[in-house]
Amino acid sequence: MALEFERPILELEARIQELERTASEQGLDFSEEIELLKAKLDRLQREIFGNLTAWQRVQLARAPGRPTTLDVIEALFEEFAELRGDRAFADDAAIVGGVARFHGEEVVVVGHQKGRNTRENIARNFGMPHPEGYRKAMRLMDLADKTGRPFIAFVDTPGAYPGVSAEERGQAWVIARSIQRMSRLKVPAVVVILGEGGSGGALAIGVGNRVLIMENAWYSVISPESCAAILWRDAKEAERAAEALKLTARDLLRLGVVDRVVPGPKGGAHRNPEAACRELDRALVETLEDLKGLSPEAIWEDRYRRFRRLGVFEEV
Amino acid sequence: MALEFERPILELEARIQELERTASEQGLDFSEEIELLKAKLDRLQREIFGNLTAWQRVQLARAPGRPTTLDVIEALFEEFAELRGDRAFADDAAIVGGVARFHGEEVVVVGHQKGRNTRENIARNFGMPHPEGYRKAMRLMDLADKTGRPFIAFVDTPGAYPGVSAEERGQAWVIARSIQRMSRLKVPAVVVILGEGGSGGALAIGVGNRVLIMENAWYSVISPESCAAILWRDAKEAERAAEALKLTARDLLRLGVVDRVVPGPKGGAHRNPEAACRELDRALVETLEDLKGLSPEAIWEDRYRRFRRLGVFEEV
Amino acid sequence: MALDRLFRRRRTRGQAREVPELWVRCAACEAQVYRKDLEQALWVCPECGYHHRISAERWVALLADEGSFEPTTGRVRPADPLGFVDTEPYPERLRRYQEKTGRPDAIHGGRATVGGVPTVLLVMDYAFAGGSMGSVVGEEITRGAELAAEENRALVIVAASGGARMQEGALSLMQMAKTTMALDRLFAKRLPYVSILTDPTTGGVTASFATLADVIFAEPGALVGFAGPRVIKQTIRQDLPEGFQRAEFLQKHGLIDAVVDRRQLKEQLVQTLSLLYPGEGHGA
Amino acid sequence: MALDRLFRRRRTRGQAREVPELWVRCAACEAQVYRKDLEQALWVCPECGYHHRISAERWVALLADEGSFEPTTGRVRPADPLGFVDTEPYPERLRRYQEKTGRPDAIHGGRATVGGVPTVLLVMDYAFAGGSMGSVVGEEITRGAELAAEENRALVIVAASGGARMQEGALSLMQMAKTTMALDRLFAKRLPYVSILTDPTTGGVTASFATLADVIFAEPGALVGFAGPRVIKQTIRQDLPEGFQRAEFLQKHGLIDAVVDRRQLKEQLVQTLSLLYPGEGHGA
Ligand SMILES: [Zn+2]
Ligand SMILES: [Zn+2]
Repeated sequence: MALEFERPILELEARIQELERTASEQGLDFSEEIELLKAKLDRLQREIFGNLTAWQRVQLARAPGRPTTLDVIEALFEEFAELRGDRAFADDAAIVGGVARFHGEEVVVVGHQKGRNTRENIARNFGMPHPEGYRKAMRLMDLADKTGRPFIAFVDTPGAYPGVSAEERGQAWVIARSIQRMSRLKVPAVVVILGEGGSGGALAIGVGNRVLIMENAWYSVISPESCAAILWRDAKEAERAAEALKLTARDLLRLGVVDRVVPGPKGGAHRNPEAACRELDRALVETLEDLKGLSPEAIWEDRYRRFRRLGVFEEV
Repeated sequence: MALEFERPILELEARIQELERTASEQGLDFSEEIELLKAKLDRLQREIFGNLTAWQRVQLARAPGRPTTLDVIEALFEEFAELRGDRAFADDAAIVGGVARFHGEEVVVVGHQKGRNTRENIARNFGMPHPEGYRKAMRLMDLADKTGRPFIAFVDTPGAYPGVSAEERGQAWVIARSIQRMSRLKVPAVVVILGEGGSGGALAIGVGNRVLIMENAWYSVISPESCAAILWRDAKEAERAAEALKLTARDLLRLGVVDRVVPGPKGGAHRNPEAACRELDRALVETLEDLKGLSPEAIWEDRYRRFRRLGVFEEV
Repeated sequence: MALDRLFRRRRTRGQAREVPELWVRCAACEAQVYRKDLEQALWVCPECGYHHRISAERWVALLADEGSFEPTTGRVRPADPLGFVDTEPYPERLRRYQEKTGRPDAIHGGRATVGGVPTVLLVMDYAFAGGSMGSVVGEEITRGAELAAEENRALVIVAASGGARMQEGALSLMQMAKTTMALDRLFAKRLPYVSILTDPTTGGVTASFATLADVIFAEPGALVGFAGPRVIKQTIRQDLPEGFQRAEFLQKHGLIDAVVDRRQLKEQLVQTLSLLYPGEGHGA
Repeated sequence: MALDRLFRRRRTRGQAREVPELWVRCAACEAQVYRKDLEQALWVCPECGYHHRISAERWVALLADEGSFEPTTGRVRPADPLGFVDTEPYPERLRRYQEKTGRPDAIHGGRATVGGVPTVLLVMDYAFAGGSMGSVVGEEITRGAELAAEENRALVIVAASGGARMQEGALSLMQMAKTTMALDRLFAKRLPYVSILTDPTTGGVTASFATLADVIFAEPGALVGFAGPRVIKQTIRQDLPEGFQRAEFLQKHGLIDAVVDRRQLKEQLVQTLSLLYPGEGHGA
C-alpha cells in the first residue's frame, strides 16, 4: 500500500529495523551503522517531504491510514453520539455526524466518511454523498442553531456522487441548499479539510467562519483527473493538472480560501495519525476560542464577509 | 351520478322541465301545474336538505361536481401562478399551490386536489398526497413567511396515501413536520375544509388561525368506513360511524374544531358550485380582514391559543 | 435477519404469556424462560431478543434515576364529548380500561432525573385503549412539554399507540396540532426532546409529537408508521415487503437515529441527554 | 416525446447554423427555416420546437421592457490568479473569448423593468468559456443581488453554464458560496428571485444560486444537473435513461416549477414577478 515516492523511505526504514534486529539477536554492536542510516533516513525524509509535488500531496490525501472523520472524532472528542438519517429518505453512510463533547464543550459535528478498507468503502460509497447525506448535514446544522452549539465540519470527499440516483433526487439542489443553510448558521462554524476537498460536494459542508486544512490535504474546484480529462483530454495528465489547480494547503492559504494550515507529522498523516490528530486538536481549540463571545449576528456577518471577499479580478 | 337521496328531487326537476318544454313546444299553458310542482320541489328540497344525515353529508362532500381546490382558485382569485415540486423528489399532483391575487391582495395558496373525472383522479391519486406533496406545501409556507403574504389552505382529501412508497419516504414524519411548519407561520393562515377532511393528511395543512368549513363538508379523525371497519368490523356500518363521529360542519363548530360554517346553496355545492364559491369568497374576505394588522408574533400566538384549548376532559 | 422471522410468529398482544410462577413463555419464539432471567433482561427474551411490551411503570423504573420520579399525570380524566356509542358506550369502555390499568387514560409520567439530567418523562400505555390519543393524552403531552419548558427540563417520551382515539372524533385529531405546537415552547428554550418509539406506534401519534424529537430511538422490531399494515395491504392489494415499517427498516430509510436494544437504552439515553441538555445557565 | 428524439440528433453547439442570408438550418431537426420566421419565433424552431441558444443581448431584449435596460456589468474583468496554463495560457483564452463575445467575461446584465417590475436582470453567456463561473461571474452575480437588494428590485437570472471555471481553481469554487450568501441580502428584503435555466446548466452554477430561486423555470429540453452526462456515464458504466436531466425530467422530479416555452416566457415571468414583488412600501 506504499505510495511510489515514499518507497525509498520505507525501504531504508526496513533496513534499519533489520539491522537493529540482527544486532539484538546476535548481540553485535551496529550502533554506528544504525546512526548513519538514521541520519540518512532523516535527510531522505526531508528531501522527499520537503519537496512534495502537488500530485504527491493529492496521493497523500488519499492514502489509506490517513485519519478519517470518525478517526478524528474518536481521537479528539471525549464523547460522541452519532445521529443518523435525513428524516425523509435514507441514511447516507458517506456523511456522519452527531453531538459530541470537545474539551468539555458540547458541539455538533458532521463530516464526509470514507471507508478504511474496500468493504467499508463500498458501504460508504467512497465518501461520495447522495442528497440524503446533505439533508442529514442540514438537519445537524438545524440542531446546532437550535442548541446554540458550535458546528464543526470535516471535509473528506472526492466529490458528491455523480450518479443517476443522485441526480434524480436533486444533487445540485441539495448542495445549493446545504451551502445556504450552513451560511445562515448563527453559531460558530469551523471547517477542517481533512483529506480530499472535492468541489461542490465538499463546499456543501465547507461554509465555515474559519476553514482549516490539514497538511497535504487538497481542496479544488475539480479533481486533477477530471481537470486533465477536460483540458488535456487525458486523465493521465493529472499530475500537471494538480500543479496548475493550486490545490495544496499553502496555495489555498495564499489565495485566502483557507485560513490556517494544520502541520502534519513527518512522513504524512497516514503514517502517524496520532500526531496529526494532536496538531488538529490544538488548532481546533484555538480556532473555537477565537470565535467565542461573538453574537449570533456577528458570527453570521463574519462568515458573510469571509466569503464575500473571495475572488480575484480587475476593476475598470 | 346522482346520489341516492337526491333522486326524488332530480326526478321532480326533470318533470318540471319536461312540462315546461311541452308547454313551449305546443303553445299550451301549464303554468298552474308548473307552479304547483315547483312549490312541491321547494318543499321536497327543504325536507331532504333540511334533514340530511351525517352519512348523506359525507356523500355530498364527495360528490363529483363539488368545487375542488383548483375550481375555487379559479373562481375566487384574479390571478394564480402555480408552483410545482418539492425541490427534492417529485411533484405531487395531489397537492397544488402557488401565488395568487385575492381581491387585489397577493396571497400564497395550497390545497389538496382531487380529479374531476377518473383519469384526473388517477393522476392526482384521488387527492391522497405522498410525502412530496407535503414538502411542496411546506415550501409554500416558507414562501408565505418570506414574502409576508397570508396563507390560504384548501382541505379536500380522503387522507394521506396509505401505501408502501409513502411509508418508505416517511409519511408520518412529513405530516408531523408540515403541522409544525404551518403552526410556525408568522403570517395569517386561513384554512377552508372544502369537501373531505380526512385525518392527519388533512390536518397537515389545517393549522390555521381560522378554520372555515363548507356546508356538507366533513372533517374527522378517521373516515366513517375505516371507523366502522374497526369498531363494528364492517365497513357497511359507515352510516352509523358517520353519525357517531360528529364530523359534520355544525358538530365541528360546536366542538370548536372549526370557526365558521360557509353556507351552501340549496341542493348542494355540486349542483351549484358558483353559488358555493360566492359564499366562500365572502367568508374568506371577512376572515382575512379579521386577521389584518396583527403583528407576526400576535398571529403566531393567536394560532397557538386556538389549538391549545382544543380537547374536552375533566380535571380532578 | 433472525428477528424478522420471529416477528411474524409473534402473538398479537406482544406481552409474554405468564405461565404461573417461575416460568414465562416468550411471545415470539415460545421458549420457556425463567421469569427472573427475563425480568433481569428487562423483558427482552434471552433466547431470541424479542422485546416484550412492558408496563408504563416498568418504563419509568427503567429510565428514571432511582427515587427521582415524581408523577404529574393522573389528574386529567377523559370525558365523552361526542356521546359516542359503538358496541358499548365510550364511558363504559373507559371504565374498563381504567380498572384494568389503574389510571384515567393512556399516559403515565412526571418529573424525573435521567442520568442526573432534569427531565419530564412521559410513557404511553398501550394497555389502555391501544395507547390511543384523545383529549387526555394530548393534554398531558402538552402539559408535559410546558412543564419541561417552565422548569428547564429535557423531555423524554416513550411512545406506543394505535393512533388517535376515534371515540373523541375530530377532537382527537386536534391533539396532533396541540402537542406539536407545545414542543415549540420547549425548543424555544433550547431544551432537548428524545423520543423512544416502541411496538407499535402508528397513526396520529407518529404523525405528530413522536417523530418531531431531536433524537429518535426505536426498539428492535418495533412497528412504526402512519398507516397500519392492514390498511396498506388493503390499499395496494399485495403483500408487504419483509420487515416493512419495522425499526430496522426505519433506520435504513433515514427516519430514526438508532435502533437501540432495551438493555442499552438507558445508557444511550443518558449520553444523548447529557450532550444535548444545555445545563446550568444555558437553559434560561 | 418527439422532442427527445430530436435532442439526440442535436449538434453540440446548439446554435442554429446560419446558412447565408435568408435561410437557417435547425440544429435539431435540420429543417431549412426562413430566417425571419425563426427570429419571430424567438429562435424556437417552428418545425420541431427546438429552442436554439440565443445571445445574452437577445435574452435581454426578450425579457426586459423595451428601452428599460441599463447595463451594470462589464467593469469587472478577469485576472489570472493561478498563472494557469493548459494547452494555452489562461489570459490567452480569455482574450479570445473577449474578442468573440465583446465582453470581459461570461455574464451580461443590468437594471431593467420586466412588465413594469423593477428588476436586476443577469444573463450568463455560454459563448464565453461555456458560461463557466470564475471570480468575475461570481462577483457580478453577487453585485447584482446586492444591487437588487439596495434598490428594491426583483432579481432574474438566465443561467447557462458548464460549471465552475477550472482556470481559477478553488477561487471559482468559492463563488458558489459567495453568490449563495448574496441572495440572502435580497431575501431579507422580501424581494423575489426568479431563475431561468437554459441548455445546458450544470456543475457549480446549478449547485448554487441557480437553484435557490423562489421560482425556477426551465426551457424545454434544457439539460440541467450537477454532474454532466459524460461523467455520470463513466461512473455508472451504463447508458443514461431517456430524457435524463432534461427540463421535463426535472419537473417530474419536483426540481423546477415549470417548463416554459420561450414564446410564453416573458408573459409567465411578468405574472410571477407581479405576484411576488412586494411593491411600494413593502420592500423596505
Ligand atoms: Zn424469544
Ligand atoms: Zn427544428
